[in-house]
Amino acid sequence: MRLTFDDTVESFRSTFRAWLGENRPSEEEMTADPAVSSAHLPGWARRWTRRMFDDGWLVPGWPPERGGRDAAPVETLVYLEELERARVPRTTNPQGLGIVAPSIFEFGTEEQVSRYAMPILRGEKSACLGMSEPGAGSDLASLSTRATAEGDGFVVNGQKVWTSGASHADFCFLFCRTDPDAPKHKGISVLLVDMDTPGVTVRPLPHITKPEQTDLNEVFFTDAVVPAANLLGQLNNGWALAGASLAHERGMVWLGTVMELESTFDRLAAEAREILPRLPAFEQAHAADQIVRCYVDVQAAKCLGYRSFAKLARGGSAPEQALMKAFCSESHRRLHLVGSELHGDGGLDVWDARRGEQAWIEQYFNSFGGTISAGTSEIQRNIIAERVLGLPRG
Amino acid sequence: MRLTFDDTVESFRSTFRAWLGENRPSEEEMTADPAVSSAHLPGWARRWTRRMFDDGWLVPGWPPERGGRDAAPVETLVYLEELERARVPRTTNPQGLGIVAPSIFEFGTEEQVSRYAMPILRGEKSACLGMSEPGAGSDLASLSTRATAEGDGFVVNGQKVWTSGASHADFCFLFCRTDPDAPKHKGISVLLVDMDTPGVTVRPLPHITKPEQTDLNEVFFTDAVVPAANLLGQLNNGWALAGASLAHERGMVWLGTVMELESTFDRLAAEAREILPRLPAFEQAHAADQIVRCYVDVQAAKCLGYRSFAKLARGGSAPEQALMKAFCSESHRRLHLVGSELHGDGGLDVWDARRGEQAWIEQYFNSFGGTISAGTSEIQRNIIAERVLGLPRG
Amino acid sequence: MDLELSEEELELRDNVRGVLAAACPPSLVRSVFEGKDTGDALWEQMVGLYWPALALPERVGGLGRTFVDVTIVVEELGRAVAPGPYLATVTQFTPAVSELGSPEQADRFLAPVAAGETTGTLAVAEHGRWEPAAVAAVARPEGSDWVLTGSKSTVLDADTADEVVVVARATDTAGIDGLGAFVVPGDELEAFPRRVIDPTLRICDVVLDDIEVPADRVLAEPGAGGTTQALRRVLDEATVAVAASTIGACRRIFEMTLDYAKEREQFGRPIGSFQAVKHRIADLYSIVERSTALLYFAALTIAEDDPRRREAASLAKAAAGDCQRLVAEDGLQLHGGIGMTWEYDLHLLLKRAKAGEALFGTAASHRAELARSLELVAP
Amino acid sequence: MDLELSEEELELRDNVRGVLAAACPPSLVRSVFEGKDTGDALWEQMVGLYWPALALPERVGGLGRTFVDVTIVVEELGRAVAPGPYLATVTQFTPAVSELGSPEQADRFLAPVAAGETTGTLAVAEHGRWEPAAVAAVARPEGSDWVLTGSKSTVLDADTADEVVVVARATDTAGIDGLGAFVVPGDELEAFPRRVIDPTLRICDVVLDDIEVPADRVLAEPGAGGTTQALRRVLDEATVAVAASTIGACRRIFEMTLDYAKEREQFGRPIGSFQAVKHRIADLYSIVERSTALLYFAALTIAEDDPRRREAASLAKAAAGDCQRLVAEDGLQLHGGIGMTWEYDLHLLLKRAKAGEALFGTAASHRAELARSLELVAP
Repeated sequence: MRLTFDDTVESFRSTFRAWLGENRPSEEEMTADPAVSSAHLPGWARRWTRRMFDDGWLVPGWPPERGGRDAAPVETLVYLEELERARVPRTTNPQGLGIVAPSIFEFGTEEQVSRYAMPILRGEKSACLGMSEPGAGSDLASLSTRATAEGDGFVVNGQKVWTSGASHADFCFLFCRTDPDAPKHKGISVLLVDMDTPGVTVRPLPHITKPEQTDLNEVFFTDAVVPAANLLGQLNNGWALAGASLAHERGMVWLGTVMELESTFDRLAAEAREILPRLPAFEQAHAADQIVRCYVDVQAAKCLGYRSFAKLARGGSAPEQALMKAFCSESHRRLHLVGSELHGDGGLDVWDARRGEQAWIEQYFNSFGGTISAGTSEIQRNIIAERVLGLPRG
Repeated sequence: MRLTFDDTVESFRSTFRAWLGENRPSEEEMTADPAVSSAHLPGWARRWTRRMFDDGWLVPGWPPERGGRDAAPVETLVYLEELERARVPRTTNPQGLGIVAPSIFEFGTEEQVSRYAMPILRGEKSACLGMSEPGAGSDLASLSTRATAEGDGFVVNGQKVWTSGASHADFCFLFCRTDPDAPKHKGISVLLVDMDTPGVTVRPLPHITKPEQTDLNEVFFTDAVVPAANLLGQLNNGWALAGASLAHERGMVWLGTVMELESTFDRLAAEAREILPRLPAFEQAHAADQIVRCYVDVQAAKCLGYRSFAKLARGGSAPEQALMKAFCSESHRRLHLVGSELHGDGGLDVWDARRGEQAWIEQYFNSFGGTISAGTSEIQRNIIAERVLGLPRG
Repeated sequence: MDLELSEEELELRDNVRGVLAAACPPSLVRSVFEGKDTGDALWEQMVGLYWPALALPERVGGLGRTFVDVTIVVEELGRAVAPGPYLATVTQFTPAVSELGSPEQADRFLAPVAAGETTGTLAVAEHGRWEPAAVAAVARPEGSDWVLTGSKSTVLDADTADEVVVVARATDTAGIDGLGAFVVPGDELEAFPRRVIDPTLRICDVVLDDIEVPADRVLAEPGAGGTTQALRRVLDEATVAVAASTIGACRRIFEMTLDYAKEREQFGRPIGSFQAVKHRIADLYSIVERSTALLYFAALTIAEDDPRRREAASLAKAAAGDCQRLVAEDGLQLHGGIGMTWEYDLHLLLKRAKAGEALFGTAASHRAELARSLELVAP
Repeated sequence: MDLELSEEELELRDNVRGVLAAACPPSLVRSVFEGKDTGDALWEQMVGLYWPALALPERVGGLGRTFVDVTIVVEELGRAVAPGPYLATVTQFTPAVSELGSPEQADRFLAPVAAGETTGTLAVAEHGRWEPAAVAAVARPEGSDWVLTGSKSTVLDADTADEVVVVARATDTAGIDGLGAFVVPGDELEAFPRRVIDPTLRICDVVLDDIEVPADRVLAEPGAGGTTQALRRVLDEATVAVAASTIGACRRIFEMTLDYAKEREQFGRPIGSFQAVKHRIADLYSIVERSTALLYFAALTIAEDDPRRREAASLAKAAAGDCQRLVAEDGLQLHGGIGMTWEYDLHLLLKRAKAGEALFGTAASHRAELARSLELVAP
């Protein structure tokens, strides 16, 4: 155990920090044209992705031809630390870069790589993930969107829901049922579906705090024709592909999460320092205690993340992944609850003009996205209990 | 809804209070010869039970020949309030009076009533409940103690565990398997087994806080011969009998529990008033908050109990029973945890001489008896979810 | 002590629930949230059913029933996330006039309430604190009139109420001394509606800019004996009513969650058949039942003017706070994504439950009050 | 930041665990609980393995390893509920001499510790409070000697330790000024062992009845610069060590509970297959892992003398407190009746875990410390 990294790692950090200072998108251009969904690529974002790709900073651990520089895991870690510190997003299409592109590299044809994966890396295309359905949320295996082989392709019919960024994405990484007669896990395939395919329609889902604007959508497929060349990997091998795809997302996602926890906590503590002196003693102590508990959570999440990273970096497995997912998203939720309660009746006000962002109470409701999507907290606990701790399936 | 009872009820209360003042056992005789297990009948307890029986105050809701006076439920309620207020135990063999005797009245022969039930009512005999086994705790249906019909009786072999008061009881209300080939629930019967039957041995179970003294025992049966006349009710009908037996225990058990919660809370608050002024502000507020939370719990339990009673008294069902069991026992546990933490490092000391009883930390450990026995808190939650709320069995 | 609703009370509840099911469906609530409806028609219907008159004395045209009945109505309003002036008029303005004013003033201001002609509210809080000592607004005498200056926060319906009871203090007084109460016509106040999480509650801030109050509108002259005590009794009622609204919303969230758990299937079975879900729903049931029991106890202490009323009010509000915290969190979590959509009704209830926590003292501030009344901390 | 044990550290842990499995089985612990054994043989074995010398400098005969290694040993001692003077000697007496005394004194008092000839402890707390400002015992000068009067509470091993570092203050000083530290031979103190829930920890109260301390046993003269700061550093180490002991016990409770849930069958299946049980065990795992991560971070800040050490110590102790609260409760509950018997080992661990909460500051007092260091409340 040690607190600091080797000099070589720190020198890698300096190199990136210098490059970042010179090449980063400015605050002004980012706020002037913000990304309004998780597959929206504003002009600055397209340019920024391309610049990172060209200079080998997009995914440092990948080879240069894929926008990287064969960096070691610990180097990727400090790279992410620097991006977070500079408050520069690595991408405005995280699922495209983090899940879709690597899955295509792993399972796709050369043509699929050049038509779909490389454009993501160059900031030319964005992707959304078509997984959840009205009847299949946590339970992917129950999906019922059908893709029927017809001629030289598939005809897709069905509906997806909670599809982040679908209204901006160029294509969809679509999980669909290609063999309705096989056991549930064995009849699923992945298609790459251009969103402008006739028969694909997107309906934004009005959201709990901002009905007028949303990242989430329903996507309807009505006799949408998809060429056979857009089948990713083997037919009916989608289940294995889903596991592998989502695994790409893990690894170091925790770092961004932890750094967001830290900056949220800093904001909470700063506001508390203004508010607490005005409270009666008992309530002051109570509020302070709530905030300190959040601090313990945040620091625990951070230490747990670094501990888990150290295990992975040594080639071991890190059972903390499911644990980090559940604990960080729940800590995030708790931070916002404590934030809204800290403000007493002022916590009921929406859209905090001073902070220029949603109020704590709105963000509290939004934070359930973290404990529900990408495997609910309940699913994560099942995973911990069964896969990590070896408890028998019920 | 109303806060007070009718005048007739209050007059019933006065009558009992006057009788109690004249006939109650004295503090001195109770402390000189305390009951050391839940089936121990010290001299004063035998006399006290007999006096209540003779004067129709043992079970007011029963007819006079069974120690009652056909009192209404609400009268029984104020009767119990008065007993708790006077700090006089109604019995030192609660399972005998509350479960065993009523079950014998309901299912037993005349001879069983006169040999086993009536002596309990007259303070002449005590009983223990033989339910749990090493392999069947919450899961009564899995019990394996065997009773094999042989000649004019049964030969019993097997082991019970967590049997309260077995070392003092005169007989055991024994659940045993009489048909090993029937489905689990259908091969169980109840035998009334005299504890001095050859082949019955009792081994006290050293306990988490007092290894030298314990209410809990293991009971071993080795070729113990029980006459056929001691079979209670129908052969192989023990499962139905178990449900009915335990139901006898409910009804108004909550009142004693709630009043104990209140007196425990009063002790906690009194100690807190001494300790809190010495604590730094933050810790003082934190401790006060913990204690107030206990107060909310205790008052909620009390109100819930009265609400549930009102439903029962009107002839409705009161789903709050399982809820009261879980919540009261957990509140009791929490009170003792808060009590031990209130004392800081002093909370580690055992056997508080000043209070003349076990320390908070010891009682905290003991309090798990409440959340484990007679259906664990987990079982109670299953009951609430499935039987009260109608959620499907898993 | 009988804490279960009587036949008559059950009938009232079922009646109110039935009316609101028809007159205040989620579609109306959503329209109010979206600024497309005011909910005025609903109020007219309530008036037609004499709900505002329920607990008023027959002398002023009321039905002479008790605060328990009001609690039952308010619980149902919370359950329906109903918009409108009922809460402020019946549980804040009315007790303020009754407790603080003279019998003549009660007749004058409450008869129009009973008749459904007047709505009212109570302006006591400042900087989000309701305790009497937190009042800083000043009332200075001018001839036989009084002039009010200062500001008030978190006043329900201040922009629409016909009459507003304003609490202010004599110049140079502090703490619980020197308080007075005044009835000000709503249109004489500057009220600033706030954009809050539950738009069916019209929460406003108010500026008192030299408002002249004639003598006949002074409920209690600053410094008159017993004013603080009377004000505390008003706050007891208002507090229990907010708890009732919160618990009504929580019970509905619980029921929706229970129903959803029975219907929603994942992995080939209803999610309510998973034991972890079951136990959490059992815990939700437990906390709703416990809070309801404390709520009814508090309502009874007020209806029967029992000396435990103040403590009971704090117990009910503290319990309602814990209840909404757990029920909102697990209710939304167990619903999954559907609960996060605007089109599903759950969020309306979540927002009502959260709003209740912050009005008339948070759970933490009521626990502080209990710590004082239990003499755990200095008063 | 690398928070996973290195190969060398893992080896140490496995080694210590193996030794304790053989030399400190639950049967020994139970004997100590029942007053039938003192555990002295175990201490001799630790000495033979140089555990007391682990982090001492080579100059005094130590092995020159770091506080991380000490943390690893103490965690294992907690896991085994080991009796004996390790905790007080190595994590209290040793840092007290190192931080407060001169290099000569360090050589004089620590060489015998490294050699296993001396045990020691630290008497700082009074009335169960460890913060420097709570010290009321007085040291008054007499010639070149000092005389100590007053009392100390909650001193580990005070009745058996060879040497005791006593913290006392100059007459007429208060707060963090005027503190001094002295090494007193154990047999000169009056120590009163308390009957506590975990008898393997010899918790004593101590009376200082005019104890004369010669100049060469004065580690820090009352009022000498930097004494409070040095004392805080000592407390950091002692605090983290108690957290390690607690977390060691908690991890073992977790493992026993996990194993039991896999084996124990009810209703025809292992109780660990019930989802509600699963989720609770997952939560136990989570809190043990999180507390461990904070513990190792704190141990590292001390080993590397990082400026975050004080805050990290409070974080670790606060987390350990939350950990024991949950793990003890659910661990015992999920075991059911068997966990409540004297003959089953679980209670030994429960009692060690609970004892750790009350030593060197409760979780609440460390959260108070964090509230101050975060500037949420006044210092």
